[in-house]
Order: sequence, then structure tokens, then C-alpha cells
Amino acid sequence: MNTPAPPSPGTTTPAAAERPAPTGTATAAAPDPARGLAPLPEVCVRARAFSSWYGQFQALKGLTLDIPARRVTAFIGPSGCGKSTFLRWINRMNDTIASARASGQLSLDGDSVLEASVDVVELRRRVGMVFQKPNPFPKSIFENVAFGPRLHRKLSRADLEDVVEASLRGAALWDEVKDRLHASALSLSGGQQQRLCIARAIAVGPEVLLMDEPCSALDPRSTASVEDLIRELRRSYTIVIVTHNMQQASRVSDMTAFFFEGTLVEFGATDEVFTNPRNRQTEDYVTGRFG
Amino acid sequence: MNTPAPPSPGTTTPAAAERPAPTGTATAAAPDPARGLAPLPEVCVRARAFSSWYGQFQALKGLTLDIPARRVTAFIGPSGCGKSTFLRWINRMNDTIASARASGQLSLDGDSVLEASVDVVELRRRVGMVFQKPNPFPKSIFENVAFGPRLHRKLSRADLEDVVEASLRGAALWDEVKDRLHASALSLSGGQQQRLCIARAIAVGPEVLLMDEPCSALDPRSTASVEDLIRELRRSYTIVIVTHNMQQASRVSDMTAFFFEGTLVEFGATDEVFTNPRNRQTEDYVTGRFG
Amino acid sequence: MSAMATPSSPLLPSRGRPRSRAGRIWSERVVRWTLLGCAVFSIVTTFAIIAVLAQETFRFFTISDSPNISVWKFVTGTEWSPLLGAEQHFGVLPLVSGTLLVTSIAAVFALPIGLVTAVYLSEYARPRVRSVLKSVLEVLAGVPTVVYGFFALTFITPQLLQPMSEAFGTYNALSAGLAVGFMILPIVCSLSEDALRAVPQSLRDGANALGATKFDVSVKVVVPAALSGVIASFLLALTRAIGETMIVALAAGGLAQLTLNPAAQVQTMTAYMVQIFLGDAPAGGVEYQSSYAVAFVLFVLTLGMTLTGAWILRRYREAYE
Amino acid sequence: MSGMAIQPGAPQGPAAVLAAAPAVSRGHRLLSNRLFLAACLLSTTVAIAVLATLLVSIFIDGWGGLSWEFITRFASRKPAEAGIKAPLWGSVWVCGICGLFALPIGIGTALYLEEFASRNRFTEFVRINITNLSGVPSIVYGIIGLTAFARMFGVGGKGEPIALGNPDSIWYIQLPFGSGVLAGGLTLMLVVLPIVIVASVEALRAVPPSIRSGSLALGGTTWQTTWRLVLPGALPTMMTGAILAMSRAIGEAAPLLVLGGFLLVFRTPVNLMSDFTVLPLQIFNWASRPQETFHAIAASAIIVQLGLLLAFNAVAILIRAKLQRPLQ
Amino acid sequence: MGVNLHDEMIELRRSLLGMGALVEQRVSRVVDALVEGDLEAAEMVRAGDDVVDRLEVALESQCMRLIALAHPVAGDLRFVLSVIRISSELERIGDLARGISKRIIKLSQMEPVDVSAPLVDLAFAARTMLSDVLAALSNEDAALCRQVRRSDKRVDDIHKAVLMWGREEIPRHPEQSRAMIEILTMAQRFERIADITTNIAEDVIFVLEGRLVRHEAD
Amino acid sequence: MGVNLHDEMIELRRSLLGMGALVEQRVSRVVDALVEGDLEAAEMVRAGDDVVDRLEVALESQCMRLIALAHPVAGDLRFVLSVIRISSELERIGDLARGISKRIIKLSQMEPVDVSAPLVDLAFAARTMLSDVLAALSNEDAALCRQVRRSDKRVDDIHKAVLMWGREEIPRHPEQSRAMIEILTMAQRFERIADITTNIAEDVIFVLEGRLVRHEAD
Ligand SMILES: Nc1ncnc2c1ncn2[C@@H]1O[C@H](COP(=O)(O)OP(=O)(O)OP(=O)(O)O)[C@@H](O)[C@H]1O
Ligand SMILES: Nc1ncnc2c1ncn2[C@@H]1O[C@H](COP(=O)(O)OP(=O)(O)OP(=O)(O)O)[C@@H](O)[C@H]1O
Ligand SMILES: [Mg+2]
Ligand SMILES: [Mg+2]
Ligand SMILES: O=P([O-])([O-])[O-]
Repeated sequence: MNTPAPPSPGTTTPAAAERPAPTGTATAAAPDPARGLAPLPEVCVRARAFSSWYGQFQALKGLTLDIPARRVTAFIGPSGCGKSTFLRWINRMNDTIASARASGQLSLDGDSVLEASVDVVELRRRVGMVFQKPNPFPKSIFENVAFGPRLHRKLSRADLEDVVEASLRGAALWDEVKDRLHASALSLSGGQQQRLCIARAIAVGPEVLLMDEPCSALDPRSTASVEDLIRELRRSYTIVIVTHNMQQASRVSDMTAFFFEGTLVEFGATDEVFTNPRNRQTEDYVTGRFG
Repeated sequence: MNTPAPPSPGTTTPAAAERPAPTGTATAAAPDPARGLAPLPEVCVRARAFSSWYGQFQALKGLTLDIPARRVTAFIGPSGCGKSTFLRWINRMNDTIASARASGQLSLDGDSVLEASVDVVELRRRVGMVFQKPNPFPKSIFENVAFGPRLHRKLSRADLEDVVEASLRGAALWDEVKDRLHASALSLSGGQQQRLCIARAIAVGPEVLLMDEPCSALDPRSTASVEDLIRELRRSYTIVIVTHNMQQASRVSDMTAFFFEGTLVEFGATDEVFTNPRNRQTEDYVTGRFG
Repeated sequence: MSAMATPSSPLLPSRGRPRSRAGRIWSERVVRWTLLGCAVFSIVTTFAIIAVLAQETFRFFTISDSPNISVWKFVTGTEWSPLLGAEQHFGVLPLVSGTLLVTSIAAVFALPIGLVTAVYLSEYARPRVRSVLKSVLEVLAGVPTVVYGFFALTFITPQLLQPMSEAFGTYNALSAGLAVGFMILPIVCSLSEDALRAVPQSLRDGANALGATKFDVSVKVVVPAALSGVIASFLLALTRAIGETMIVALAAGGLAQLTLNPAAQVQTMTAYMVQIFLGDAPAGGVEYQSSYAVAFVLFVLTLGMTLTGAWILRRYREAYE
Repeated sequence: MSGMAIQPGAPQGPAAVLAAAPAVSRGHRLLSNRLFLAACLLSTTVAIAVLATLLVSIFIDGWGGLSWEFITRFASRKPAEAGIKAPLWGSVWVCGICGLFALPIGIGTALYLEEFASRNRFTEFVRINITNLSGVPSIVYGIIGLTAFARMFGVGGKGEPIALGNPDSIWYIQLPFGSGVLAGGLTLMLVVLPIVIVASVEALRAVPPSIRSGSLALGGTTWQTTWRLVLPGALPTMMTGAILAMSRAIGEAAPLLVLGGFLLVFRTPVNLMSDFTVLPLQIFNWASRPQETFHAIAASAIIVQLGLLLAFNAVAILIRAKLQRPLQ
Repeated sequence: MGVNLHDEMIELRRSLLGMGALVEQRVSRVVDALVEGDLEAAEMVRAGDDVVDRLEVALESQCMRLIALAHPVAGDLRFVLSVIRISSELERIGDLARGISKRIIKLSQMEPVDVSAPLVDLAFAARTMLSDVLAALSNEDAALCRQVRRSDKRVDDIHKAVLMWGREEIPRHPEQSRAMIEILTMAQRFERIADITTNIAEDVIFVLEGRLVRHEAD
Repeated sequence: MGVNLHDEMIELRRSLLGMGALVEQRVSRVVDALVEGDLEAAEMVRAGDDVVDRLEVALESQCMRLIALAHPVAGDLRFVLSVIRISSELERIGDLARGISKRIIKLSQMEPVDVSAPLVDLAFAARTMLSDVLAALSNEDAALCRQVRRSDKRVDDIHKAVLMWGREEIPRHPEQSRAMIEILTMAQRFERIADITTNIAEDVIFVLEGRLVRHEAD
């Protein structure tokens, strides 16, 4: 794999380092000597003592974690543990829920996300989102991708076409649709629709892509195509993916965060979480002994 | 596991034996000496040169297979390969689709299934079905389970209560719901609802249970509970399960049938299909190289 | 199976008495045929409509040997004077134009307001506000048309229009048109709102996540997505406007004339029929029969619009997923 | 990120092109957002204002004329002595007959289409046909009612109608029906039938298909499935639809006007052949007179009519609330 | 089969411990045969290696089946992979025990020779290590494993002593050289048993702690 | 990391073949050192075993990572599991080569002794088997693996010949017994290399055909 070297177990993020170290040293499996040590990845999304409520119900209880830039971070955990809630705070999609409140710090590349003064429209341009079910607009493929850029920029037709092409290429969809850009997006297969949604998200030039169970409505073949794409996109974007499918988390992510009842139980390199988790609860969850 | 001994690789069903033998002998992994050889399982559902059409489109192309009694048989294969179609012929649910036709033989315990003279109502009593999304009736838990028995028999209240209790026990749900039998079935969690649907299906005393992706709408925890139940039910019922999740097929089934574009490519013991499939296409599919 | 049932098997097949198979099959048959009978009734109604209208219209064209009565003169004639003893003219265009004038006024008023209100209800209003407004709309939709007619006659014309201009008489097209507009407003509004609400939330989420404002979401995503439903609601409302009877009978007047002047009094097709059936003409006479011909035109017009609406809905049905 | 150039073929984001293009100003976007919201509020206000004006003007005109005598008196040529007893009872009779026929036939049709028939040419035709019927102007139904029910297509000529039964009995029938309450009710049935069917079809469609497959897979027949599961599930919505259809029937004037044109009736109906008038017709009658005093009692009648209507709506809402309350 | 990972892990563990006990028994017998000249025991060990072989194959298939069907991760996966290693290591120990038993039988047919004391030490030490490591596996005792690893040093030393003894004795008693060569060979096998036991100890540490200590200084 | 099973399988295969080549080279050097007295080669082999050790650990972690993250099944799983086995077998061969190189160096410091012809045959045969099995692995050639298994018989025969030679020569030349013991030890190690190579051949057959032929007659 000629992608940037993965974060080795030695380069845990500050968040991981802050938690009490497990017994013994942390470097479980020796790092593959064929891979160099990656430089410490920059932090993209930073949460400090972040809590969230729906009315009286506290859905997140003082999270502290640093999501590294240009890596795939997977959120796993049982249903209702707050994965989606956290994800939807990063781009303030929770604003649409009247009862949702948050406290603590949450920042994107150093800019606070939670202040009332934040321009949500601009925030959402910087933080793309892909949903559980593919939700292309009932318009042409071209119009779907062009929708976002048109909202934010005044583009000439030629520029718009460039943006659309670049986005579709970025989503590994260009070759499949270039001959029918003006066909309805709904004529695409499920996997293609989901990649179109990814193309639509990257067309506005975001830094972060949030994905909430992006493959759970797809068949295995489409899932594979979307997973390939996620691995590909990691070169340019910070990706946060919520998934119920632990196999998927293990296949696509660099870092894995395990949530449980609103707390962050473990956060570390995916290899480690799946071969040698530090925490008993994590181990029980990934090995399926849970509950 | 104190369940009946599994079909060992030596005891392939007649259908498997009829196909050209692969190179080398068929016994790949030596059978576990701790387990005795199982007696040849009886055949429950038998298909011979079975084909099916939707209008002009041929969805199944001359299947020949024998589904053994009191085993879990999994159907796997890419989307659209005809798994559900076959399943829905076994209880003639395809009757509701005007364009659906079938040819060849299909029998249940020796009784032909396809004849126009077959009493579909009785057939469906013998062949239960569980659907992708839990579909409890909007009635109480009790009424859900009692629904089927009431259709077929005139029962005293006491008998009815016995049947409901036995069915709920059979579906490993009794303990969870015995104190609220008259609460709405919709108040149950997804996994409980799906087990309720299984209880409802076994309440009419079927021989076969068909399940079309019974866990694909459930979270991992509920999925685990339903899978446990399926393993449990195998003692008394012949189970046929369609699943997109190969891990699930490998976890729950005794036999696996791989469908591809309307043909049965491989049918054999699950261990073998997942460790040493005979067919190249099967291998590509289970290893994820497909497409 | 039942022989070797484990404790988990409920042993149903040995309990109670089985239900009779023959009884089940027979009741199934009886029910099916009864219900089929119901379904056939609607077809019978349609054929009855067509047969009656066709037959009576045919009789209108053949009942007298007046040179003024022919299909051609009927369809193209610009003068409608069936009751003026001297020379009767049966050119339907003034009636059609009257209908269209009233309908257009109603459309200009109701369609935009209805659509924008629908957008407000489905996209902006909070649930409480929406449920209150929806019940208001429901009440408006239930108000009998004769009430709107009364309202036009006793309020719109004297209180609204006449103070504005001398040109408005007691009966005028604008007043009737506005009242018809009031009448179809809730139809447009609630049908459009249904169509807008049927747009899945996921599309709104998708647009929001791209940084769209509420305006962008409503106007660039939701309305286009629901367009076929919205257009169908427009067509349905217009069909109702064209067939509207009591309002125009009360407020538009009784003078068939070819005009675009909203202050003028006009007669619509329906109003003419009321005039006839209220007894102004002897049954069986040519004037009387002429109302069938007018009804036939009305039927064809509304049939065309309904079918167009159904076609649009089917052809461009929103398939969101 | 934004510094990278787009290389053809390389999976490269569109950021470079975007960075070069001028941004849509934030102020501009906020403005269009605000303007649209203003338009929304305005048009909603108009809709409410219409209703308010209508109600207020009618109440001003008619409130004074309301009294118990107004409801219990027959019509009169003197406005001060006129009442609405006859049209009120007429409405009750006609609507009752209408509901008695329209609801079973309408629900039956819907059940046939949704539950029993397979999707073939015939059912497709029936569906289109029903859409079509729902667009037919009510006055055209009046013509059909007149021809088919009141005159029975002229069968039997102009002679005396054939009488069946005793005229004092409520079951007295004569052929052709003439312009009695039976003909009126049947005519209204034609008007509301498509509405009932469409509402019932919608209600049946709202019952998830998975429920049907669930029952079929247990060995339930179509009728068992329909009777035990689908109908109970669809009933609240169906009832609501039925009541709204009835409130449409009670407000209809045009078809009955065509049918009989009885504008002055001084008796309540005694059997199915009795002459009748209904409230909307009475209102029309009074409203179309030039005298202001008649306008005033028309307004009073309208208040009664609206009261009836609100009662219907309230019942519909009650039923919806009661039957839709989920189990526990 | 419908695999229940949890049940099967327990089953797997039991099978592995069973195989361990069997191999331990064989090593014990060999040591007895060596020390007490119990030829019957030696013959038993020489005859029955198939059971161990079959157990190894069965365990390995079982592990493979589990991985293929139940997709273990984390601790479960480490355990399953280690079962594969340990079963093959136990099988090798079984093989070595059989080899030693053959030598013992051969030796018994030659003129009696003084079995060197260090060899007996070696045999005892190897046997103890094996018992310890199996106990450690059964009790999930990483500390005991570390101790086993340390014991290996001692075994190496004893082995060197045996070699030394051989080098000195063989030239002195060339007529007994054949027997002495057999003894040296046996010593080497005991040393290997200890080596492999050390590997098992490392595998057990890996299962318990997720750390690969192989090729690592203690 | 985002594992792409297919890519990683290719990578894994390459690493395994790389390790195979390294071990083969070391065995070759040892054989050269033995036959041509190339002490430098022997010294090189004696010095550098760490690389092989590290490769083994790396391959094993990689396999474990793959199983944990990418859940291979069928052929892929057989391959991954076999990589674990084969890498540890190669590591053992590397160890044995290092052991032999030590003997060679020791031997060179003693009075020269005639290296028995059967030993050289043995060394060549073992080396050939190893090359063959690696070629078979690289070319997915099950037939060649079967041939390797058969060659093991020959190696056993040669080994017996060497033992025979030793038994006869040592009593005759007790003064050279130390050297001869070293030679016997070497022979035994070559025999082990051949044995392990046979195991590898069986692993390769398992990968290719899904059949466990170990402990099975050919
Ligand atoms: N809009 C809401 N109003 C009230 N509570 C909510 C809302 N959304 C989520 N919750 C609650 O907050 C908790 C966390 O929800 P969240 O959706 O983040 O879970 P999740 O980890 O994404 O679960 P899943 O895997 O099922 O998607 C849950 O207990 C849920 O019931
Ligand atoms: N009612 C239908 N009318 C026409 N074609 C149909 C119908 N149902 C299924 N098909 C076609 O028959 C083929 C087999 O369908 P089937 O539902 O059996 O596939 P499947 O293997 O169950 O796929 P999936 O995994 O997506 O459920 C598909 O190509 C499908 O498009
Ligand atoms: Mg979620
Ligand atoms: Mg299917
Ligand atoms: O709706 P109308 O009765 O006025 O035609």
C-alpha cells in the first residue's frame, strides 16, 4: 500500500496518552519493520470534556479525544452510546434538534465549533457529511454534484464542470458516469448513489468528511466499493466514520474509538484495538462477548 | 455444544454428490475426532431442475439441491442472484406476484409444492417465514403469537395460552415478556420484535422456517440474540436463511448454498465452503474478490 | 415432526379443532365477488355519465332544424343567447371564456399563496403552529361553496371591490374569481404540503450538510423534488375551480359575454346550467337540451385536466430512493 | 490541500477550482433567506385573514337572527318568520342515505383494489376511472342523478310513477324515484363516492405491506388478513376520510339544485320519496334574493351550517385520537 | 455447524490442555524409562505417537474453522493463533519424546553404560518446564511462563555439561561410543524439548498480554 | 490502516518469498562452507540470524493483523495461516543453518578430518529440497511439493548412512571422536532441515489444495 504510513502504536495521540497507561508497555505487536514511523499526525477535531444532552438525558459524558487529520477514525460501540450524537455535533447538524445542547470544548483545526457566533453554513462547508442511506437529490448526476459549489461560489460553467469532474473523480465515480452526467441520480445503483453523495460532499472542498453508517444500507459489493473509496480519500481528507460493523471498522480505519454509554472507553490505533485492546470492555465488545 | 452432531464433510447430501467431484478427494479438513459422524440427515426440501421466471426474465436456472432436515442452510450470493426468489417459492409467497412462474420439481418432505392443487394455506402453515424487517402486528404480544393458531384451529383459551407460552419459550423470549404479554408488540426492541416474529411463526407448528435476511435491520446486539436463537431452533426445525452477511452465514449455518445469477454454484457443509470451497466463483465470493 | 417435537414445539397440530377448508374457500369467494361488484359500480357510473351526456347532447343538436344549431357553430360561436326569444345563438365560447376568466383570477390568487403557505407549513413552521394552521385549512376546505358565494356577494363586492372602483357592479367576475380562489386555496395548500412533506428528511439533511440555508433547502431542493405533486395539486384545484357552481351562480352574474374585463359580469358554464335547471326553460326544449351540451363541454374539459394531472403524477412520480 | 493542482485522472479534490472562484457573500445568502421567510409569513397571514374575514362578516350578519325558533320553523316568504326546519331535516335524510350507500360501496371498492385484485389492466382502468370521477364537477353528477335516479332514463314514459308499498310507510317506493330524498341521497353518493374510495385506498396503503406478508406467511387467507389485520389498522384513517366525505356531502348544493330545485319546502321528509330541501340550497335561495333581510337569515343559516361542519370535524378528530391511540 | 465463539473457545482450550496433558505424560514416561530403565514405558511411548499427531491436526482444523467461521479478534484471536502454534509445538515435543524412547530401547540392547548424571538432570529439568508451562497455560499465569523462560538457561548449561562429558568420555571408551552417541543425541533432544517448551511459554505470554516476546531478551 | 485484503495478500506473499530467499541463501552458504571450507561464509551465517528472526516476527504480526482486520476466509485464510507456519519453519531452518555454521567453524579449529561423503550428499539434498519447496511456493506447484516430500525419504537414508559411518568410524578413531560427533550433529541438523522443508511442502499443498497431508502417507 503506497498510502502514507499509518500511525504506529508508538504515536498515540495526546488523548490516548492522557489516559492511565495499561499494565505493561503499550507497544503490543511490534511495528512492521517494512513501514517507517509516521510523523505525528496533526489533530483535526479536538474535543475536551465534551458533553451533550437531549433535554434532561445526557448522551455524551465528558469526552476528550483528538481526531487526527488525514486519517480514517472509526467510532464503534453499542446502539445508543452516542456515536452519531458526537458526529452530528462536529458539523452542528444537531442544531436541527431543538432539545440538543452541548458543553465543553469542540474545535475544528483550532476553531471552536460550538459558539453561537459560528457561521454554521461555513462550518458545514468545511465538514462534509454522508448519511446512512444514500440521499441523492432527485436531479441529474451533474446537478447533484454542482449543488454545493453553486451555493457557496459564483462559478462559470466551465469552472463548474471542472469541479464536478474533479469531485466525481475523487469519489471514483467519474468513469462510471461520465457518459450520462445528465441522467437522473436515482438511476444509479445503491453503491454508486452513495459514492455520488460522497462526490457531492467533497465538491464544496471540505476538510473533514463525517460518515454515519455509510454502508449499512448497501449490499456487500457496493459496500466494498465505498470502502475502497474511503481508503482512497484518506489521502486528502480527515474521515470520521460511525459503523456498527466491526469488520468494517477494522477494514477501513486507522484509528478506532470505542464508545460506551456516552463515554469514550478506548481510543487507539485500529490494529491495536482489534488485536490487543487495553480495556476489558473494549475487548468484550470487539470479541462479541458484550451484553 | 450439545446439539445433534453436524453433518461431517463425509456426509454430503445427494445433491452434492451428483455434481462432478472436485479434483482430489472431498474431505479437506479432517473431521474433528471429538464429534461422531452424524447419521445421514433426512432431506426436507428437494428441488430438481427448478427454474423460475418473472415474466420473460429467468431468475432461477435449473436448481437441483436438497435441503437437509433439522439443519440450518444458508443461501449466500450477490444481490439479485435469486436467493429470495427460491426461498419464496418454498412457501409459495411468490403467488402474490402475478408475473412469477416456476418449472421443475420442488417438494417438501416428498409432497410437491408447485401443483395448482396444493393447499397454499396448509403449505404456509408447514413452512413459516421470517422477514427482513421485524413485522409484528400492531397488537399485543399475546395476540401476535395467537394470531396464527387462531387462523388454523378453534382453540380453547387455555390451549391458546399454552401454545403462546410454548412458542415464546421456543423463541427464547418468554422470560423477557411474560410479565407484559398484553403490552403492544411494538414496544419491544428490534431484536425482541424479530424473535417475536419467530415465535409467531413457530406457533402454528411449522416444519420449516424460512428467513430472508432476518438480521439485516438489527443492531449487532439484537443480531447476536437472533443468531443464538437460530442455533437453538435447529434442533426442531429445518431452517433456511438468506443472508448478505457472510460472517453470519458462517456463524449460524450447517450448510451453505452459493447462488450466482440464478444458478446454484456450490452447496456443501459451511466449514468447507468457508475454508476450502470447491468452486473458483465461490472462493472469489467468500474471500471478497468478487466483481 | 410432531412425533419428535422437542419441548420448544407448541404442538399446535394436536390442539383444538381444525377450521374447515371448504368454509374458508367459500367465504373467500363470496367476499371477493361482492367487493368486485363494488369496484364495478364506479365504472358503471362513468359510463352512465358519458352515455347520458352524449345522448342528450346529440338530441340538442338534432332537436330543432334551426340553422343556428350545429356542432361547428356551437364550438366556434361567440354569441350565447339561448333565452332571447327572437334569435337564439348557441356559441359556447362566451360561457367558456367566462369560466376561464373566473378560474384564472382564482388561480392567480390561490396558486402562489397556496404554494408559499405550503412551503411555510412544511419547512418553517414549528409543529404546534403547523397543526393549528392545518386545522384552519381543514375548516376552510370544509366550508360549503354556497357560503363563499354568499361571502362574495355580500362582502367582497360591496365591501372590497366597489369602494375601490365604480366599475364593479353587483355581479362581477373578479369577486366570483376571488371567492373561488379562497375556496381552492386550502386544496392547493394541503395537497402541496402533502407533496412537500413526502420529500424525505434525508434530502433536507443532505442539503443542510452541504451548508445550504433554509431558503436553499426549501426552494432548491424540496420544491423541485416535489414538483410533480405540486403541479398535480394545481391541476386538481383548477379542475375544482372550473366545475365550481354555487359561487358563480351567486356572484358572477348571468350575462354570457366574451370579455377579459374582471369588473364585467360573466356567465360560466355551470352558472348557465343552474339557470336552466332552476326552471327558466321548459324541460325538453332546445334551451333545456343546450345545458346538456354545455355539461358535455364541461365534462370533457375537467376530464382532460384530471387525466393530465394523473399522467403527470405517474410520469414524474417522485422516486426518492 | 487547496494548494494542490488538479491532475487529470488523479483522485484530487475540487478545492483548487473552488478557491479561485468568488464566494457568494454571506450577507446575500442571509438576505434571500429572510425575504423568503417574509413571503411565507405574508401568504400564511392572507390565508388566515380570509378565514377570519369570512367568519366575522358572516357572524356580524347572521348572529342576530339565530334563535331556537329559527331552527324549528319552516320557511316563509317573510324573512322574519322564516326558519330552517325543513332543510335541516332534509340534510339529515339525504346525508344519511348518502352515507349508507357511499361508505360500503366506497370501502368495498378500495378493499377490492388494494387487497384482492392483482395489478392488471382491469384494476388499472378502475383506478384511473376513480381519479377521473373525483374530478367531475358536482353539477354534472346532478344531471346524472336527475336522469338515472329521478327519471330512470325516462323508462315508463311520462305516465304516473309505479308505486310500491304504502305511502305512509317509511319504506314507500315509487318508480321512477322522482326528486325525493332517495334520489337526492343517491346523487350525493355519486359525488362523494370517489372521495370515500380515495381516502380508503390511502388508508389501506398506509398499512405496511409487511403486515400482510406476515399474515399470509402464517397461512392466513386474503380475507382473514384483511379482516383481522388490515381493516383494524386502516379503520381510524378510513373513518376520518368518511366523515370528511360526509361533510362535503352536507355542503353540496349544485347537484341537488339540478335534481329538484325545491327551494321552498314546508314539510320534513316522511319517507324515501318525500320532497326535500337542504341547508345549502336554502342558503342559496335566500342569498340569491336581492333583499338584505334575506341575506341576514342566509347568514344565520350559514352559521348553523358551519356549526354542523365543525361538529363533523370534531368527531373526525376524536375518532382519530381515540382509535389511533397505540396499544398501551 | 453454527459456531458459538464463546463455547468453542472453551472447547478449544480444553482440547489443547488435553493434548498438553497427553504430551506431558509421554515425556514423563520417557523420563521414567530413562531414569528407572522402565522399558515398557519406553515402548509405550515409541508405539503411540499417532494420537498426538491426530490431536494436532484436529486442533489445527478446529482453529482454522473457528477463524473462518467465527472471526475471532483481540484476545480470542491471539488464543486461537497460539493454539495452532502450541499444538504444533506439543506435537514436536511428542515426536522428540518418541525419538528419545527409541534411543532408550536401543541403548537397552547394548552393553550397559552409565547414563550420565547431567542427562538425568536435563531430563528432569525439561519435564518440569513442560509441566510448568502447561500449568501456566491452564492458570493463565504469565509469571510462571517467565520463570520457564529463565529455566531454559539452566537446561542449556546442563546440555553443555552433557556434551562436555561426551567429548571426554568417548575418546576414553571408544568401545562405548555408540551408546554414548545415543546418549548425546538424547541429551540434545531433551534440550530441544526445553527449547520448544520455552517457545510455548512465549506463546502463552502472548496470549495473556498481547506481547510477542519471542527472540527478545527476557 | 485500512486493510485491502487483496493488496496485503500480495504483499504478504512477497515478504514470505523474501524471507524464504534469505533462508535459502543462508543454507546455501552453509553448504558452501561445508563443501568448500569457505569459513567466511560460515562466519556470515553464524553472525546474522537476527534478520530472519525479525522477519518471522514481522510476518507473524502481519498475519495476525490481517486476520483481525480483514477476516480472510477460504484460500486466503489457508494462505495466511500457512504463512505463520512457514515463517516459523523458515526461522527454524535459519536457526539450524546457524547451528551448522558454528560446528563448521569449530571443526575448522580441530585437526582436519575427512568430511564424510554422505554428509555432503545430505547437505546438497537438503539444500535442493529447500530450493524446490520455495520454487513450488512461488509457482504454486503442488506436484513439486509432492516430489519434495518424496525426497525426504532419500535424505533419511543418507542420514542413516552418515550415522552408520559414524558408528563405525568413532570407535576406530577415538582421537577424532569430537570432530566426528560434530559431523554427526551436523548431519542430524541437515536431516532436520530436510524434515522441516517437508513440512513446508505440506503447508504449500494445504494452501493450494486445502488438504492437510501432514502425518499422512504420501
Ligand atoms: N433527537 C433525540 N432526542 C432525544 N434523545 C435522542 C435523540 N437522538 C438520540 N437520542 C438519544 O441519545 C442517545 C445517543 O444517541 P445516538 O444516536 O448518538 O446513538 P448511536 O451511538 O449513534 O446509536 P446507533 O448506533 O443506534 O445509531 C441514545 O440513547 C438516543 O436514544
Ligand atoms: N417481482 C419481481 N418482478 C420482476 N423481477 C423480479 C421480481 N423480484 C425479483 N426480481 C428479479 O429476480 C432476480 C432475483 O431476485 P431475488 O430477489 O431472488 O434476488 P436476491 O438474490 O434475493 O437478491 P437480494 O440479495 O438483493 O435480496 C433479480 O434480478 C430481480 O431483479
Ligand atoms: Mg447512530
Ligand atoms: Mg433477497
Ligand atoms: O362545489 P359546487 O357544489 O359549488 O359545485
